[in-house]
Amino acid sequence: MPVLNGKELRIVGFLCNWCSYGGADTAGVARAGQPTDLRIIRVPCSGRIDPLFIVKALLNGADGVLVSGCHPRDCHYSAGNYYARRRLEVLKQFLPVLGIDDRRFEYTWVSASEGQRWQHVVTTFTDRIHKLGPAPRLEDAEPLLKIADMALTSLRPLGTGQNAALDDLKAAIKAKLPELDCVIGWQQGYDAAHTVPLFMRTPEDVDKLVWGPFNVNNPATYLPSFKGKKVGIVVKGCDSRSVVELLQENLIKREDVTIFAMPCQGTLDMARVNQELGRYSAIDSVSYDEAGVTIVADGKEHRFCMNDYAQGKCYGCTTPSAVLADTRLGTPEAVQPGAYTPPELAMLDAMTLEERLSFWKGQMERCLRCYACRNACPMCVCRDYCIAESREPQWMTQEATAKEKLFFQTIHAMHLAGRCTGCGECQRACPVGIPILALRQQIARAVAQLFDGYKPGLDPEAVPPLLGYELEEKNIHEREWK
Amino acid sequence: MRIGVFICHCGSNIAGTVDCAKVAELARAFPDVAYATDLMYSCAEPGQAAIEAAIHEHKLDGVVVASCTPRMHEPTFRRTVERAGLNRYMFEMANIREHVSWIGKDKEANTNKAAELVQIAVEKLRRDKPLSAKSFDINKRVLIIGGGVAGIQAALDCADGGVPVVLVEREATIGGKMAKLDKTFPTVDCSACILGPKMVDVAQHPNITLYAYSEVEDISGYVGNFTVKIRKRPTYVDWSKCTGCGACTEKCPSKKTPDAFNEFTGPTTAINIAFPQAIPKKAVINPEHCRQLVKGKCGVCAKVCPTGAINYEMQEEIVTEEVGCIVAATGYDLMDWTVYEEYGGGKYPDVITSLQYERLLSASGPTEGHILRPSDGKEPRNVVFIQCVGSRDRSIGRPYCSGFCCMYTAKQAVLTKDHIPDSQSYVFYMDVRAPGKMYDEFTRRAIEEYGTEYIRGRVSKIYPDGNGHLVVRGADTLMGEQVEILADLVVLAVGVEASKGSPQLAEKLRISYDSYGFFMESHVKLKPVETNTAGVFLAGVCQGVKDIPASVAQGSAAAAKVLALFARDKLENDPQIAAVDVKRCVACGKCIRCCPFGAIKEVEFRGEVKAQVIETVCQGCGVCTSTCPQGAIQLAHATDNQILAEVNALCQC
Amino acid sequence: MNNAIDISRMRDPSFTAEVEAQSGQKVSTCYQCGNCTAGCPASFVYDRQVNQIMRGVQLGLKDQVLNSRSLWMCLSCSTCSLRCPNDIDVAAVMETLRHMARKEGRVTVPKVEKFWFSFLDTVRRFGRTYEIGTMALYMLRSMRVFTDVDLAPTALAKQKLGFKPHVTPNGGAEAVGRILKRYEERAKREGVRP
Amino acid sequence: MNFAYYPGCSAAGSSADYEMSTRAVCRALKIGLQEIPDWNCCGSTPAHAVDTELSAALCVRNLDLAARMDAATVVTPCPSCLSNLKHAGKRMENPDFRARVNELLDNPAAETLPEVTSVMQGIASCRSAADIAANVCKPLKGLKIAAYYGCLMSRPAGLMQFGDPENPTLMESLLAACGAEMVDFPLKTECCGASFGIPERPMTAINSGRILEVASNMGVDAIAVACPLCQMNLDLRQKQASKAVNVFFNMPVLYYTQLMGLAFGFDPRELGLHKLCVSADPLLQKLDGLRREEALAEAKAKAAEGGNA
Repeated sequence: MPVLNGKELRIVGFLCNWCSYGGADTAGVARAGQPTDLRIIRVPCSGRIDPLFIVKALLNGADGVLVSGCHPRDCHYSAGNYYARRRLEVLKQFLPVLGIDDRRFEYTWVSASEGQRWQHVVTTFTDRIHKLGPAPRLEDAEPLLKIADMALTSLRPLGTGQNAALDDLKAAIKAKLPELDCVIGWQQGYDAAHTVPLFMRTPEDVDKLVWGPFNVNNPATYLPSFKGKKVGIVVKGCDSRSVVELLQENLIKREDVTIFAMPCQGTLDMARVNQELGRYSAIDSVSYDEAGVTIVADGKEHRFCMNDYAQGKCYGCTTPSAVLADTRLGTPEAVQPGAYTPPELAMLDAMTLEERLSFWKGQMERCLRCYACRNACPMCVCRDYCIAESREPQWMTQEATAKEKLFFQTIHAMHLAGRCTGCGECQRACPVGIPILALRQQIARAVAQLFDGYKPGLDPEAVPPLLGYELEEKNIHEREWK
Repeated sequence: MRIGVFICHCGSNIAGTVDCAKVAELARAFPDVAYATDLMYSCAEPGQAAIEAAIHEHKLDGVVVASCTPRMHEPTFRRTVERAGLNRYMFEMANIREHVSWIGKDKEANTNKAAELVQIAVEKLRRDKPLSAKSFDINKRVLIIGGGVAGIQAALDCADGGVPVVLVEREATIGGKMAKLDKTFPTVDCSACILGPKMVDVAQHPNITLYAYSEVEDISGYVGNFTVKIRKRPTYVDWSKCTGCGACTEKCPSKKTPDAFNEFTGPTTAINIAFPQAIPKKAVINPEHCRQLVKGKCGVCAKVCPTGAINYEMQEEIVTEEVGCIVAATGYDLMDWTVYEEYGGGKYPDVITSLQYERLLSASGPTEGHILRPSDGKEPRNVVFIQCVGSRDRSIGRPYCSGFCCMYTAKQAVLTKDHIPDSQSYVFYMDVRAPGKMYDEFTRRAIEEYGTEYIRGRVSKIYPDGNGHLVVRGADTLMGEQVEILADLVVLAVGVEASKGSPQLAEKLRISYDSYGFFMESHVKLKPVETNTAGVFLAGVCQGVKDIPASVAQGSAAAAKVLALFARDKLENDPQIAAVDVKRCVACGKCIRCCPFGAIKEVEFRGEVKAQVIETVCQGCGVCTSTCPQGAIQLAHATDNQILAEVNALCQC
Repeated sequence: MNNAIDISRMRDPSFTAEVEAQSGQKVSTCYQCGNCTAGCPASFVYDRQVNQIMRGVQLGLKDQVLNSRSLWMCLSCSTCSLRCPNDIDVAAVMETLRHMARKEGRVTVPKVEKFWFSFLDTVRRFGRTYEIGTMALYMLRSMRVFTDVDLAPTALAKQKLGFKPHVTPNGGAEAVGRILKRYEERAKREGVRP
Repeated sequence: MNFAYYPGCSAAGSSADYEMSTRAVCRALKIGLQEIPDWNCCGSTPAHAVDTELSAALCVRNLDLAARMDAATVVTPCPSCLSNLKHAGKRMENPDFRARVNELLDNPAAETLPEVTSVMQGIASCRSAADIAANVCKPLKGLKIAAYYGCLMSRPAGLMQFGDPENPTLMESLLAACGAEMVDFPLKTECCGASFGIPERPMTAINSGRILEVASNMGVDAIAVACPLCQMNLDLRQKQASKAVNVFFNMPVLYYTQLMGLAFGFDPRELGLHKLCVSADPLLQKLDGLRREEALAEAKAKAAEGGNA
């Protein structure tokens, strides 16, 4: 039904059955007058509220969303609101990157006896939404296409890794191979300037292994499909974090995985490399030096300096060496962690909310809905049961609108909250080059800020922050209702 | 689906500001709505009859009632539709009274809002499925945690009702705080004399298994079938051999062991029986002060023990018990009053707690019932009692009233006069709270017959004058003056807090607790004994401050709850719980990690690991549903699709 | 004749609100335990005890509160604030009340204010205080010539009291003079007692 | 270690001895005190009793001067000055208040004003008990002393940051490092009657009398203080206090810096001990006697040892 024009805005409330729904009842019993805009959806517990319900509402035309649960410690289910608090706070910090004003979403705690407080909360929130006015719609946004500035300085010197101990690595793999069903690595692809995954089962396979800046794929993506098998994996530092995260989440077993690691000096941003190479019929030669790669294609020489052509993630990489490994080769590189904002995120940070909405409108109109991003993601373990395509539950329609496509990206990002290691496979796999990694990076930034610098995939024993809680959250504070 | 919608006028309560007929008319256009009408009072007999008739007449298979809050009449209408042959869960409510008609005056807006609330109820109902409860067996044994007077009462009542009881007590003897008291108000009965027989009953009752000096280590399971691990701390005395003769305590050379039972008012021996009426009357060695255990040489108690019960090698032991429900009766502790630096912060020996004073008054205490002040062992003349030390004090985070201090202070003032006739007692108070039977009369007696001087005001400072007295400087707000008393002894009515370790126990029991550690009852007025975890009940101060009669009453009440539960042969669960779609489950275990109730376990399903909900344990919170990325675990009646349908009904641009 | 305070008529909730706003304290949290009075070093010279002042503020009895001598005898030692079980900064409330009383020209204990003015006068003139100057001005103002004469011999013998004013050397005195002048002008402009 | 230094007005008058001994002790401990040039009176109690903005303006002028010295921290010996300066600094964080105060000043105050702390905390912040003990050449061993802080030093607790506001122990630790036996003085933070000695003498006399009475009942040799006003009330007004509580006192009341200075071996005159109204001579004699006995005993022991050898 349409919103009452001129009178109301669309405000959706999610209230837990035990405290806040009761608090709203108490306000009613006390005839505590409130604005009429709010529509309350009753849920058993604030912990039941998937943040995606809120995104769904906001993308579909809600002007404001209010969530209310039991006060911390008072949860009817003892801990539901603690989980909610973390998830909703992450959501609140995520919304602006989509171009949604985070003031349009608020969560709070109201007990069943706090009728007055409820009245105050509703009145204040409704007032706030009316001041903000009707929410800008993605449908109405003018597409805006913008490209991130890739002139970056890295936290460490990048290179081509040509001094890496590849022969030692091959020997180590061969020695282990009899105990393993398979070892995952890289081999040359259709030409010397591209690689594809290599699944080594025989010593001859091992000889095909290559190491260098073209090893862009994250081999960890294949790990969960080897469930129950003994499998080896060759990793760069970033890949190792995916392995650790999979271990953290119980998706692979430590005893089934053998990790071979060499320090990485950076990998190439193939999108930009391919763009520079343009159309060509044959690669004549690929030669390496310390600082970069020279490719001669159809007689024309192209020079790719690692400092100019590395993947965005490499510039801020603090884990060139694997965080977990069974066999380490080569000399580990030390990196001083420093301030680093990924280029696409920096671009979005510099935009206004409207610009961001327009930006995503433009990008999502280009999305083919091919799900390559999902298929490349090492943490996307649902695979055939992704909720993007299911009817039970049915989160999305198959309509090819920018809104549905952005909602899918949001689902992916929220499902990766506290899990995404920033390996960038989603963006790398995107055939049309949409900078979707920025959404995951914003979530990672929020998670790090809220949970004391937590980074996924560093410690196999660590509990991912959204699967845990603290009674008193150090960095999450209730906002005052003024 | 054929849905019937009933819009209730609730007299003028709803119809006053909502056009109910209009709402019914709008509802007819909603998908699957086969019938919609408005009713004067839907919850009344005729209203319910009309709903039943409409179900039959229009062959409805689902019903929406738009009326008051579901927290009021949802059960009523569920029964109504069930009488008409529908599954009780094929019913939804729209709250158009508390959330609409009572809070807004604009009839147009209210009517529109009511219609939308009906619409989302319809959308939800369209995705409802009939649910039915499952039944399961009950293990008719009860665990009672805490052997104070509340726990004792609960244990005896359950045991008398034929229920086997497992009673776990942290200390070496049951009896709790009441066992430390000299007399009880308002009758000035001897505490040990009235509690003693009950303690003996516990020891002798064939239905009670007592684990003293033990703690609950772990609890798993659910109502009807809990598994409890109990940690028995080493006593270094084989209780099966110990006769409680006391020969060891007489000969023990470590005579300066702190005496916790006597609230550290005097020393005791390293091997010790708390007090003469202790149950079990068995000796325990304090390992921190026993010469044999600390230095490896002594062994006197082993030599003198006539039954050879001493065992210096004893280790702690974990025992497992299976029970059907649990009563928590863990009582209280005094707060750490030494935060009051203005009262000396614990530096002055003659500033003591009320519980220490009880031990000085008690014939079984360190002074054998003579009031002798700790500093010099002299009888005090001027005794000052200060109320609300650590109660009603926000500045130290203790804003609540400890409830019974007013009464025991009056009692202690009376007893002081009894013990030392030429003494004078002064009580600094803010309010005298004496609402019990014969309570106010008792405080009046303390004033009128025993000459206790009640001074209305707090005490700002206590300091030694350097001549063996304590200067107590306070206010008499009734006089509007600052006053000073030269006291020989100061007794602080120290506020109570939940006993040490309460939050940890609450986590094990999966029950809520407040910021002071008191356990949360299910409903503050109407379910004061239940918790939100089925099969866990509360008794005594662990739930909130209360005095002995209230603790005993709640102990009996908890027992009644246990007996009522066990009167049934089978239990039924609430079917609004989560279920796993095994196809979608990838066994990542995120739901298991997040479930607040431990209600999800891993199972083998056709050679693969999958999550499975333990139907009797699941409480229906839905945290798992919002945790599972692939949507493989869905909470019945609050599925993703249902909530999405509600969102979509409201937000569809 | 009935001399009772007609609370219904005399209550002035705006006074309570004003005190709360200026002091930043919530006086309704006071439950009249009397701990402020109990610890107050000036209690015995008060006409109304601190807790009674707080009660007066709660009730909004402006005249009873602002005319009290106690406001002027408060030592600002903050013992009341320290011991308040409800974390009220009682001393801040007392100071607020004193400011309010002064601004309305209600100076119930003139000698105290005279002492303050004597003190501030020396500051105005020299940038710093000197005891003899303050004393002399105060004796003049209060007409109490014999204040502390008993101490004079000892004090003088021990050179406790400087006879010479200590002037801030580099124009500080003038700067201070300007501060006080601006303050007085502003007070006049705003219609309050400087 | 260097601090900007705000002596306070009494330094030149009634508490010249505090000033002398503070400078002596800091000199010995190699703590530089750079006096704020052209500082002015903080306004003391009268200014804030009259108006907070006036009081703040007087204080802020000094803090501003210190800021221009690039001082990070200002120390002052006087708790009353300390309290005023700290309050002013804190209140200036409020932009409205800052604007009102700036109206009264010649120039708007610096955006960042320096921290203010007591000389006592300044010493403790950069010198350990061992550093202090290393300077002691005449230990106070055998002297029983009550530390008296008064009310302003530790209150309000949040602002003053002086440990437990009911039971500060900093002075005890400094003097204990000098060898003194510190009693646990229960009235250490009670008010002495402050500046009401002039307009309302009985109030000051009774409060001071109570403090003196408990201290003398505890058998102390002296009271150590850190506040010029407290010192004046307990020392200069000791007779008035005596009369008020009807007990005779002969209690030396020394600044803690004077006691530290004695331990560091300074001449009593250098520390201004001659300015005390209740003479500290018996105290000095006792201390000398104790040290002499000790030296004799030591010499004897040495002689005996030498004989054995």
